[in-house]
Amino acid sequence: MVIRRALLAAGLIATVILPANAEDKEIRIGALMAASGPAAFLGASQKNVFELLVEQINARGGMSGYKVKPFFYDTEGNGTLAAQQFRRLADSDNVSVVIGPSTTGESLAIRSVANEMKVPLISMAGAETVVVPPTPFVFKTPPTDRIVAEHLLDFMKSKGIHSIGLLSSNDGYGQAGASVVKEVASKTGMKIVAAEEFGPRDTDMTPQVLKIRSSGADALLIWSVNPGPTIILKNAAAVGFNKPIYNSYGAASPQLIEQAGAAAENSFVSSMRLLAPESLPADDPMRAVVSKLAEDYKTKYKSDATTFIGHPADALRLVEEAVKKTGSIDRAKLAEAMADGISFPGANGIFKFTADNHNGLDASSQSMVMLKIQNGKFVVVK
Amino acid sequence: MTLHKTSRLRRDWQILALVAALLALVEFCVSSQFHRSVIILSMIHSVAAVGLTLLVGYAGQVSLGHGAFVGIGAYTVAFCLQRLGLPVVFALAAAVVLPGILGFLIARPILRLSGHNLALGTLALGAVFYVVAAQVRDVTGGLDPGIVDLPSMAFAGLAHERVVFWLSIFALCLAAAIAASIVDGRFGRGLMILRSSELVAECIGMNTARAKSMIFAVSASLAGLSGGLLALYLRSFNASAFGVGLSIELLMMVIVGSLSTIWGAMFGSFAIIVLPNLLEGFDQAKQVVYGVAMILIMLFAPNGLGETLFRVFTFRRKSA
Amino acid sequence: MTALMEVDGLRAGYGSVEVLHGVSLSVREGEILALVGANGAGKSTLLNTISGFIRPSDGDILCRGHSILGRAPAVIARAGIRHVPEGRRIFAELAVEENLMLGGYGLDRERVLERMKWVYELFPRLIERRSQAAGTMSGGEQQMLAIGRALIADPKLLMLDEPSMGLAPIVVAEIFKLIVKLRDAHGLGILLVEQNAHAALRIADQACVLSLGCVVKQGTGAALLSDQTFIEAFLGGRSSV
Amino acid sequence: MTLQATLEIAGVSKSFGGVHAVADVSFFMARGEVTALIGPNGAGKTTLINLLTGVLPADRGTIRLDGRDLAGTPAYMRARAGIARTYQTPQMAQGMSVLMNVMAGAYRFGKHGLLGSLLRPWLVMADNEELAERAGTCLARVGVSEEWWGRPAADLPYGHQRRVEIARALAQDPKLLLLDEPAAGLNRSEADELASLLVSIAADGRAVLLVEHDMGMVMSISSHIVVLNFGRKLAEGAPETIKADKDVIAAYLGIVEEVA
Amino acid sequence: MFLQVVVSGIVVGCVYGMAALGFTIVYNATKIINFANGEFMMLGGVLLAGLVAAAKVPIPVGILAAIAGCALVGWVLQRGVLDGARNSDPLTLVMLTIGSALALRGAAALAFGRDVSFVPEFGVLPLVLLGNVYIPSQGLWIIMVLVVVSAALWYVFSRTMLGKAMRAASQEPRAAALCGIEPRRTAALAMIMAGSIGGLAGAMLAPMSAAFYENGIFLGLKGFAAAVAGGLGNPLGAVVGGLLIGLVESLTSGFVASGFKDAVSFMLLILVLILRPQGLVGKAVVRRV
Repeated sequence: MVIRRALLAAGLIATVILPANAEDKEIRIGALMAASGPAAFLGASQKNVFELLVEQINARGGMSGYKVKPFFYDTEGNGTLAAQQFRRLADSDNVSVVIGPSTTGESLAIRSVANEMKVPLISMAGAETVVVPPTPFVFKTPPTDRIVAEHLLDFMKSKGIHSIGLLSSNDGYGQAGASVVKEVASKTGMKIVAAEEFGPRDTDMTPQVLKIRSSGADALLIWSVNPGPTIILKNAAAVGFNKPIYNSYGAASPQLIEQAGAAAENSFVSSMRLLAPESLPADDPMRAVVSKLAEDYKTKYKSDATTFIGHPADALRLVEEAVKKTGSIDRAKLAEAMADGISFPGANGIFKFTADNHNGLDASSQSMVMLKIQNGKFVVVK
Repeated sequence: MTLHKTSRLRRDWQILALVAALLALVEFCVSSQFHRSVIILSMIHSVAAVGLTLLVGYAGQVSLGHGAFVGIGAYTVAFCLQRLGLPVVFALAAAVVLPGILGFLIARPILRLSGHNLALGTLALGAVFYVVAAQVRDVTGGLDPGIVDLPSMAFAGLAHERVVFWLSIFALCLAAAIAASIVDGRFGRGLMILRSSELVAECIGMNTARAKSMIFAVSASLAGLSGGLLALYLRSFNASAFGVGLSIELLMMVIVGSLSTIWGAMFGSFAIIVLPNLLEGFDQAKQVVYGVAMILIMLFAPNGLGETLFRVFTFRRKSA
Repeated sequence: MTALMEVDGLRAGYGSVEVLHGVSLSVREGEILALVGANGAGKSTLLNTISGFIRPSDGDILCRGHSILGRAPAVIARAGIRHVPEGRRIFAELAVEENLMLGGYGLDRERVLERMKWVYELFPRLIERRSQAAGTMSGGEQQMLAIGRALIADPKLLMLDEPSMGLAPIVVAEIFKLIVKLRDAHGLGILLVEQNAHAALRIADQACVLSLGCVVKQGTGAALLSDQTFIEAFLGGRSSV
Repeated sequence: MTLQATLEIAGVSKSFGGVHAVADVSFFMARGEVTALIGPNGAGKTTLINLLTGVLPADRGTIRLDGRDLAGTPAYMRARAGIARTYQTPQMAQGMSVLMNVMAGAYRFGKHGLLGSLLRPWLVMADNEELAERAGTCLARVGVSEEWWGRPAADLPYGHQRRVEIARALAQDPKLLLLDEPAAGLNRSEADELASLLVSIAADGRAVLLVEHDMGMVMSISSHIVVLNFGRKLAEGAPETIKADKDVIAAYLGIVEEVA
Repeated sequence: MFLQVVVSGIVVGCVYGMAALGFTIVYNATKIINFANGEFMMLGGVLLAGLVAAAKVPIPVGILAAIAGCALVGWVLQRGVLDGARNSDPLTLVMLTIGSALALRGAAALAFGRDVSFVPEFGVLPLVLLGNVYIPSQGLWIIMVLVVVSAALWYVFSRTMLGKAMRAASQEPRAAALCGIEPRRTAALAMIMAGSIGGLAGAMLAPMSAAFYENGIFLGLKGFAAAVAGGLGNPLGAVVGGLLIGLVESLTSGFVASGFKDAVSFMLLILVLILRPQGLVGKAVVRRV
């Protein structure tokens, strides 16, 4: 028994000494995505698009001449595992930068590790706590929940809505969203008259919808990823819920329309542009980026793009810009460059990364559009 | 006569000293943060697995909900550090005591169950904890963000990881020492009798109801200690770390190791934590591999893979 | 005339413990063979080996000349050897009639219904209880049900393991009467294992005394019964047997 | 009957769902004697043992050990008070050596419980030495030689398991030893050895209750025999009396009114 | 509103009832608690989604294929895994079925991907509106299928020889063998039945909530709760238990706090296990010794 453990330890030690053979002109990029587990709805497509984009970048000669060598690990949505994998990427795989992980919890679990090990991390988490206050090595590309909530509530207010019934899933996405919505609402003077939750695998949310109806809210705001919103839309239609229904970007996917059918008609979704490139005005600064991404994705994987694939795309773009700027793949230099005014139109908005804003987005970045479902299609509405 | 007399405890102490020395050696030799973290996690899980071995292996009571006690330990540490501002030592002590008390209280009703029903009941218990931990967001922070940014353990010039490493070595040795003195004393022998037959245990004078509660409490305490260490190490975590999956993983560590020695649990947790980290491209097939491995182990090595390998190994050597 | 069933030099046991050390006996049609002996002599082990639950390490079991060694219990049961186990083992949660029906599992339904009528004639008390859960009946009724369940399949050989166990004397008498009737009126071969040696020997044609896994005495029931040393042995210790 | 009664039972009854497993049984046992409890299968002998050890609660009646009423005393307390037993099928704990099994029997003499072993593990070692000593003595006494002590008890031959079980009970240093068919499955010479062992155990000043079907052994070593039938006491007395008792012969051989 | 909450509880309860039926059958025939039962439902959904979405198979054919697939898996599970451990202790059996569950989940992820996938509603049946209480079309499907399946099971277990043989084999396996019943065969049959019902239930559920390879744990746990509440081993109890759990959850989320409804049903499971192991609707079996 003891002997075996000694062997094991020896094996571990041996792998430490193994040289990390770096070829010339190669940038090693790590990716941590929740390709399985409860957050697989995020990670699965993110993994796909990451592979797709790396292929494309290498096909056109790499990032400023550096070929991308990708290292991917599945975090299963588990922060403990993600932290492990991060250390592995940093120590054994010797990457210059890490993209991911997919969820807020995992990103927070890694944040301190990234700063200690001095490896730039470009998270795909929604919550702003990941980059507020900014830490030297941590960045993120999705718009924060706050941006989304502000966009939604502003829009609702402009439509004369003053009280909201909030229906959120009790998983990480819903919980984080719900608390931001409550905060933003109290700031903008909107009233949350009912706040209900449901499990991500529940099959019938009628009781919650009824509770919200009887609360007299002017509108229903759903904060969840699919399939929850689909089921709620159907439940609401069936019980004759006649107030407008709004969804966060978590529900923004073509499947919402496919699944909910007529029940989805006339409901709203706050989304990044990726979902309805063709209904964007021709002069939209991000139209070119999102159209290409959505098309390429559909061509390769035979399924429609989700809004979540914008995150790794923008993250890779950020890396590329940083490499271009410094001409080096040194971790510290890259992080420095990223915090130093890199700016580009991405899938999630017009980014401008600064020392104070490691998200690169704010309310003026035009991250969000409001989509309305009309005749089975997403249409951008103002 | 001395051959089979009391050498067991002495032998266990010797193994313990060896393990401690080896781990300390590893601490000095390993420079990669990644490898260091793999070993830290293995040690932390070992603590809980050793406790579970006492419960499942020695006392014969299955628990499919021990992840809950790990979670309680982790949240206790977080609460003590962040809300109460207590020193780390007290936080860890609380992470041992609280799950212990809870375990003792729960044990009476839950251990009235046996066999399949006990497995079901403890599974449900773990699931209840998960739901509650995910929902009581005032205390736990829910699933997102959960507990964030516990203080770094960096101390006297040693980095966070190294401090945790030493702490884990200490905790693991403590857990093993406790377990060894239990199983090699009269209480441990009573437990082994209890596992075979509750009737016989009663008839040699053991208060079985109380004994089961006590050992449940001890294993809950060790799980709590493991959770407390995990919290200190990770600094940020959320309820998803303590779901049903963790409970099953802990049980697998026991089974992969051995049901009849506490050292098996260490082998089991190292195997379960280290292997996925060493094998490339293991992620995709992980669940299938785990599942099939579990089936094969239960069918062909029900005493634990570690123990069976050990037996085969020593048998070969003897016959050679 | 060949024997219904013949056991030849059977050795069997549990794990490493050998319980039967070479037992030979045979049962003919229309004959009761009583197997008596102290607890732990191996009587139940013998029956369990014949019905296929225990694989013998040596020896042979022949059913009308054909070896049934290594067959599954269900196959042996269908071959016409029916074992009424110790403790009756009726299906407690099922109704009496369902128990009987299951005795004829896999057989022609018409035949089963016919045989069931016959069983009800043998045990009129079961008719009243036909739809009652079997577990709620008295011990004697349960024993009758267990025997009835075995009879449904029209067996050639009936093996009864301690049919009198835990029953009041009056019920025991009734059951023994029935055993005799099954032999006389229906020509069954019966292997009867009994603690109640007196009762068993009085109705047995042939008898075997099993001790420590060996047949130590064999003869007609009447002969053994009149053998004073046998009675002495049974009460007075094994060394003299 | 000059000897002091170690165990007195009076009017003890137990029924399961209307069936009287033990009905109104009374007798007493003296220390230094082997008392035998005999009767056909299903007569209630094992149930009676379970009532004495406290594994089952009696419906009625009193059980006194050295004059102390045991009513309401749980099984483990009775074990600590000095009642030890063996089982119809030997109950060897899996994964434990012979010596450990017997050491486990000396449970009540261990000084350190769970907390003790946690706080002062070095005392556990001293404790173990002492218990091993005691266990070794008991094993030697039942004739299990030292070469067997380190082996897994469950892998032992049947006859040895029976002896280890008696050693385990002896390690409890019982006032009252209950033996449930200890000779079942033993061969003649083993049974004879067992018989003389039981006599010597009784000679220590313990009361021994022997449930046994081996009439040779019963008749040769017991001073007193109690016969149960259908849960009731059928007869009681010295071996010669019992041997001659018509009722006993009838019950044992089974007398059934005219058949056929 | 109360009525609507009750109706929605009934629909959810029917789903749990289906999950519970599988346990009940396997428990009835082998006294094993199959921790992999939830995976049958997961597989049913994933298979249907895969066939309908990827292979463009018509829905009825897809459902049949899902049932057949799950039945096959059940048979393999019994013959390949559980038969080899017939006389093992509960821990071994529990770990074997948990191992099987893990393997099935992993295999489903490998074969069908880790995406949430959707199946269109079956349609045909209308959406029923009674006053202001509505029953969704798919909910009607589920209720109907549950009624049919439980009636069929009731028939099998109380009217056919096969069903009785299965019950007999679980109560007294040796005595059953002495009657010519092969306990191994009835066990395999039970697992096939449980697989089919699980596959069917998973397929029925897929349009209501997406098919996903990790659905099995959740459905399995709820199925346990339902089966135990109804008294293990009683098909009728399983259905009643399912409805009970569904109602309790629905009422909890309608009138108390929606986030805790899972905890409430699992607490119910624990309490029933400890206080009324024969189930809330079952009665203790009276036996004379």
